[in-house]
Amino acid sequence: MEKTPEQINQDLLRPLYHASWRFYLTLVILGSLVAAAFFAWGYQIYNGIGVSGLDRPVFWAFYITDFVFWIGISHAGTLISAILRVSNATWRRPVTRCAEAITVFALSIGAMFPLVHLGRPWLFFWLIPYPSERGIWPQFRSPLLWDFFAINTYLIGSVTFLLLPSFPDFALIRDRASGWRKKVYGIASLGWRGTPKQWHRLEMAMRIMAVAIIPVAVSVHTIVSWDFAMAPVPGWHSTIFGPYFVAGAIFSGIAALIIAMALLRKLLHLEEYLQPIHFENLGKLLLVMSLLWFYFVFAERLTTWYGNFPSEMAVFWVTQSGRFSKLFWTMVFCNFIIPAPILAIKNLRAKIGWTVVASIPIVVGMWLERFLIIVPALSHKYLPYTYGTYKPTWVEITITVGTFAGMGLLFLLFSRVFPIISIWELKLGGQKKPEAAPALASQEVAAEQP
Amino acid sequence: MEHRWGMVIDEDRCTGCEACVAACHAENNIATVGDDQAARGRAMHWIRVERYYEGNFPDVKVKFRPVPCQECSDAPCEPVCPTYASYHNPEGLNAQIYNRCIGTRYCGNACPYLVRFFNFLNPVWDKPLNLQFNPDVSVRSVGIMEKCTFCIQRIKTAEIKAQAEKRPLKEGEFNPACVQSCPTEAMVFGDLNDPKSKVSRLSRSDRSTTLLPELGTHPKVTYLKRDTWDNGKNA
Amino acid sequence: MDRRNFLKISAVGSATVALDACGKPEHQLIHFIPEEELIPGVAEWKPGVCTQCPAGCGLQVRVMEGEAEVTRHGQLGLLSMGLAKKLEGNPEHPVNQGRLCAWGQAGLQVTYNPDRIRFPLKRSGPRGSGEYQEITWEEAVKELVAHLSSLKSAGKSLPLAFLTEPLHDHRSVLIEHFLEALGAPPAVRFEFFEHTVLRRANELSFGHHQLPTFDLANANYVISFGADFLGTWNSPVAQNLGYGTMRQGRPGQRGKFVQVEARMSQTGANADEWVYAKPGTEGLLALGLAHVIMSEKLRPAEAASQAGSRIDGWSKGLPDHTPEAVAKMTGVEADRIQRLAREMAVHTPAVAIIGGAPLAQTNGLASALAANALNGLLGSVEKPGGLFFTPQPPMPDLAVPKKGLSVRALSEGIRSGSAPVEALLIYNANPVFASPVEWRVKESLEKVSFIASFGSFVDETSILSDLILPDHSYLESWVDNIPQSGTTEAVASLAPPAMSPLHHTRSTPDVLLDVAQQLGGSVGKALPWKTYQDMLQAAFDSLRSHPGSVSAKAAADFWSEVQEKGGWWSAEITKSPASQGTKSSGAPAKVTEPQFDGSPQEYPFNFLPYASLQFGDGRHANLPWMQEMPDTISTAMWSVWLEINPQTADRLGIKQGDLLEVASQHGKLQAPALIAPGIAPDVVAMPVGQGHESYGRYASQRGANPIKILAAQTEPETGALAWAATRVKITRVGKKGKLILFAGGLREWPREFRHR
Amino acid sequence: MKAIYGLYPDPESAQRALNVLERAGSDLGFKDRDIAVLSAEPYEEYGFGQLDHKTRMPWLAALGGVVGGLSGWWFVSFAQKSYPMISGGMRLVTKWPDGIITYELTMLGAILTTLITLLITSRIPDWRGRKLYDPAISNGKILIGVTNPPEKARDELEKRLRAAGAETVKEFAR
Repeated sequence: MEKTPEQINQDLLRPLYHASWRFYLTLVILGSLVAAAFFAWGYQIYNGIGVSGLDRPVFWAFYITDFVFWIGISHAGTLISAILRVSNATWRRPVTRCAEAITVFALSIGAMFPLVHLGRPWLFFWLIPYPSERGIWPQFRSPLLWDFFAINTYLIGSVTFLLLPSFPDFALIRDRASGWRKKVYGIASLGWRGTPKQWHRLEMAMRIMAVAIIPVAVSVHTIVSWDFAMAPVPGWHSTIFGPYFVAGAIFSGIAALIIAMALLRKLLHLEEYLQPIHFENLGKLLLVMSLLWFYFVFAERLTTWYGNFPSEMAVFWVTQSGRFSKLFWTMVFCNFIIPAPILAIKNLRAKIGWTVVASIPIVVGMWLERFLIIVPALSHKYLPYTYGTYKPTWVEITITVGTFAGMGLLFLLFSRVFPIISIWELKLGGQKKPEAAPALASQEVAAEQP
Repeated sequence: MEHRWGMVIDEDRCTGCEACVAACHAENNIATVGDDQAARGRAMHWIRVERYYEGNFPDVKVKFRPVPCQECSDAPCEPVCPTYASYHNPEGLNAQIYNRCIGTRYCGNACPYLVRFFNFLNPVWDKPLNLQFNPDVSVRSVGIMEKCTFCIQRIKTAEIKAQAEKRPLKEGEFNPACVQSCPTEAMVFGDLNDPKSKVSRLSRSDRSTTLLPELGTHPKVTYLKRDTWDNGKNA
Repeated sequence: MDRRNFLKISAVGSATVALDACGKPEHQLIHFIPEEELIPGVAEWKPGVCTQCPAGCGLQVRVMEGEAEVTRHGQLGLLSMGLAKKLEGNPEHPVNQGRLCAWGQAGLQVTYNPDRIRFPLKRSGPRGSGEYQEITWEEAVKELVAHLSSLKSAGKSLPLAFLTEPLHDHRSVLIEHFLEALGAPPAVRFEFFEHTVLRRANELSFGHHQLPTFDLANANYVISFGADFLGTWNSPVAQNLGYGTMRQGRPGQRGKFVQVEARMSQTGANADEWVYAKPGTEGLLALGLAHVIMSEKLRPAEAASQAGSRIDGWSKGLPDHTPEAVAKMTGVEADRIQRLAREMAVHTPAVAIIGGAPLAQTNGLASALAANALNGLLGSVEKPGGLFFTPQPPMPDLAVPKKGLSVRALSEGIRSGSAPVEALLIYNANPVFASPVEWRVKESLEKVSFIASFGSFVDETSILSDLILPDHSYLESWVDNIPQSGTTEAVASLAPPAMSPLHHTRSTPDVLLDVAQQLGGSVGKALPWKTYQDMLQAAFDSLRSHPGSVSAKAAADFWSEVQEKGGWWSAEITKSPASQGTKSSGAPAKVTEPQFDGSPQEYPFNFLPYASLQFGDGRHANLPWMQEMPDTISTAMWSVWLEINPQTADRLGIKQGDLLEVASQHGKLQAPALIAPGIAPDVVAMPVGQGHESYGRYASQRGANPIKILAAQTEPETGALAWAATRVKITRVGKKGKLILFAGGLREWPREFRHR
Repeated sequence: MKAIYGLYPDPESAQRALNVLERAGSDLGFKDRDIAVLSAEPYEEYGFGQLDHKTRMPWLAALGGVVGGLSGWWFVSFAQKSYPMISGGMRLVTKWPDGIITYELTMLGAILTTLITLLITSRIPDWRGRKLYDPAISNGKILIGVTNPPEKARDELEKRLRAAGAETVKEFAR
């Protein structure tokens, strides 16, 4: 049944006004986990990075894994919603804001890790290229510096991408609210009025952004992969890493998006707005990425095995049958063997529950993948005399867990101040068209069907 | 004349006595990390004697190979450092500037020889062990990467002395601590730019090779392979 | 260690002095007036003598100005003084020629060791509790004098025992005079890896009661029977030097090195050919080689004739040592024996070295004689590329010191009362740690009413003492040394103090002289010197008339020049030529099968303790550098371990690092397993040096001490401990032990990973 | 400013109102640009949703990108050249890595230009709230009106706006 604009407004703005005790409970739980993580970090800064399990030769481990993982998750949003915008897939409308929010948060979390993992974090600003009294500019050859530029560009881009379509919604809230909300949202809406000109410019800007953000997103994760590919470490120094990481990123991103949407759907009672069709379509994307991921892994493994370069084989065997084999095969299960069939069967894919079942192991598996790229390679470099191993301590574990909690926390708060679904875009979907212009009707119908 | 400091290590002479290791600790204020940290793989030895077994009992062979920093001419550790802490000095040494290091440990990953060592915790010296510190070498603190320097403090001292006396450096006028202590004279140090120096003569030997040549790092440390007894010489 | 201390330390070396702001105690400390003129930042090189092992290498000590925290007149303060910063070999010294081993390098941490005793101590708690109270030197010396003067001669000699490490310098002379004047029995000299057997063998074979010196630099073929001569045995630095030349120092000529042993030692790891022989059969193998050489007439007859007159059946060409027979006994194939024999007979100069485990068997002496005989046969005695005996410098009272009791005899004597001891003086010997339980040394020493120790550390033995008069470190005191081996020149090393003492210690020889003066009478007369320095000056002056490294004629010049050079040495001084068995006294020796303690059925493994590259006999275990320096073969740090053959380990289901219980008939200990491809399947080996109960913070309560499970087997003729003659059984404890390895992989090609 | 406007429940009526006003402009004496349209969603398929001339935003964005890229390249090489590090012969300015930074700054330039162009050309932010507005549009109403209408035409306008199907006709004065 068709909902009036008024009903839509009410439904989607409810979360901003009403919160159950469950909400506050979750808030407290997640909050304390985040606090624990920050304590752990403080403890590490005070006592030195040595309180983590890092050692020689495994100079990088959990923190960089988390870094790559969260940057990967960040590809959920902007990239996906941008692609969907460009391809004008109208079913995207209820999904985009959620996705873009994931991007912004995941990115901010991921961007913290280069700091967390520094030996002397209080000097992190030496990475920033500015004319310092030390008369030293950073080494622009270093992939870490490329990271600095790429991540900042991406962060600015995706924040813009999240905010632009929010102005009209802020205006909406402004008009309906009273008291402090009126003020705050009034300011946030930048005095949006909704003249045809504004609408037109906004849509134009969004189209440009969508086009611009895709190459940025791709470059970001490519550069993250180059942090590894640029170092002559067995198993790292490979040209496949760029696309491999990008694919992996989108893969984990979509999975995260599905989970987040399912949660919101339940918590905020958005059943009418986030419909199975959205999950099914995302599920299709997820299936494609899962297959793509498997293809990349196979290609990478096969070339290593065939090349049979001694030092690379050491890494190869230690992941296939050696110390890390359990993790490796778990990863394969999580990323391919479990999700692929579920998503391939239409009846399952069509059910929200099943898409979530397929997504959760993927998030785990993709974290494992990053870990397995980093640690086995570092612990088995060229000279066998220098082989080492790695065991995390409570510090790394706490901080890692904390980031997941942080993600939840940020999202929870976000859903309290933002309409989690872009209201005006949703309404756009509900518009009935003049007989004059049946142009885009087809997709609209597609979006309509329950 | 511009110097290019290099080293030749003769695996046929090295007996694995580890004098070089102890000498290096004494010269360069390298911290001893203690058993717990050592167990976690954080022991710091700027030079190590690698031991490799070949064959099985009773036909066992062992190869010793002292590995200091290879001082690569094309060093993977240099371009990856975002703060120029790991850099190439005019005499071709891979210097590590401790004050610039912020501890990304990227150089440690990039180094194929793993000769870079990281201060995971603040180093500890029970008094009065600290009285032994070599005043010419700075003491590293937590979060800093450190490595073999070819005893750059000795190089500089000798060069300054030579300058003051307005004369070129004499060969063998100084040596890194490891070379000086080596009881079998397995290690030779000198200027590779001087074709007559012992080090460049030896580096042209028919037994000479470098560590992991396939990586194209062009180390300035040359290894002389283990020789065999009946290689025609005794015929 | 808190960050405050760290900051202070960093201030010493690094440019971050400014960071280390005020408000820290050490900044409120007063500054004493420097006692010496020093230019900050300028290094001064002073001569030194290394006493880390008996080899006696010459040192150069790098001294620079630094601020030390010291107590003066009971006041803690900062004193700007010359501090030893680095030790290097003395390039002119005939033994080490500018080189220095790891122990030598680590000598600095003896002086700066945080566990050094800083002032005289008097026992305040029960014996062995380690509770002491600080006293002044006056009190300390007075108490010692009181005890000595109160001793009443019980029968023939004074009930006083002086327990010391074997010294080859004038401290030994001083101690002898001291004891003689007091009418006490000669000093008891003890170290675990002693050379009694080899000395005796050389006395019998060559007429020199001395360790041999090998001219490896000119050798073309070196066969070593179990001697770890590139690691810990005899004069390692000198031997390494020669070895390096033998390997690659002579263009177009590279010598061959064959090592015969049951467990691949660090030395054996360098061998061109590594030969496994059953433990204790090395001597037999030597005779097998001799047999081939003689039967095939590879050496001239006269060489054969005299060489081995000490060996039973030699003159008849060792009929019962045919390769086949020897192969059966040793486990070395007959044709291999033949090949080796031919090689060494052809590629002269060839030299045979024997030392370590083979001599620590019940047939040790015979084995040594066999090796000596082989050397004679090879014509390598006192020939270039052969073995020599270091001549002694022409100084008075340097004759071979009077033979004292062995620690074992002393221990039994005390218990039985046959050798009554009421006062015991201990100097750097640690028999409580380094003797088998059967000797019951601790129990005996506890019977002694008064024990005084001069050592710098509270070790297992000196913790029993009632009075501790701590010695200077060897960088803080007058040191001299007469090398017994490692050079063909006569050498007398000498060094004045390189730095002024850090703590309230006193040089032990000075203390003894002081005591002698206070005792007065005959003792005072016997020791006329005010200080050890005077004694040394007098002794060295006797060298002035001889040609040598120091040419100065005037006494004063000579004395100062000797100090600058770090000693006196001369190639002119010759030694009576080795008498090759001519004065053959007693029955010819027969190399018998070795006897082991424990039945092969119940105790299936030969237990082989060996001198650790890190700790020697354990005396270096308190040096952090040595603890963290990876042992070359095992790459272990801060650990003790039991080396076991891979196949054996597989058979017993033992994995790397599994904690094992090693049990002999005399005790058991626990150590983690180290899978070592270079050890025989029926042998397990363990380094000596860890397992200290009391030896400072770095060594105490770490690992286990293999000596404690050894049987008190002896080499019958010399009575020396046969420390390699014990059998053990091993069982898994069921948990992992503390085995800290520096290395990851065992082999250079990581293929093995497939099978992990 | 003053204004008179009607609120329309659906786009059709709004469109009708717009057509009425466009025709009425000449005789009632107001200009087309005085006609105001406000809605809570874009109605691109309707005439009143397209009261905007073409924008050059894409070209500006492209230009911004070019500027960003050039400045990026200049920045990197300038930085390295004017603070030359001792690098033992290692080249200071290297094309390939600098290309990456150039690329990132190109994209950043494009993004920022787009944002700025949007804000400027669509006259936001504007918090003064003097302009014609009615919160009712948030509930789906479409506002069609005339700003600063001539006094005499006021009643006539109201009549015609109602005729077009306005739910209510209001006046706006501020």
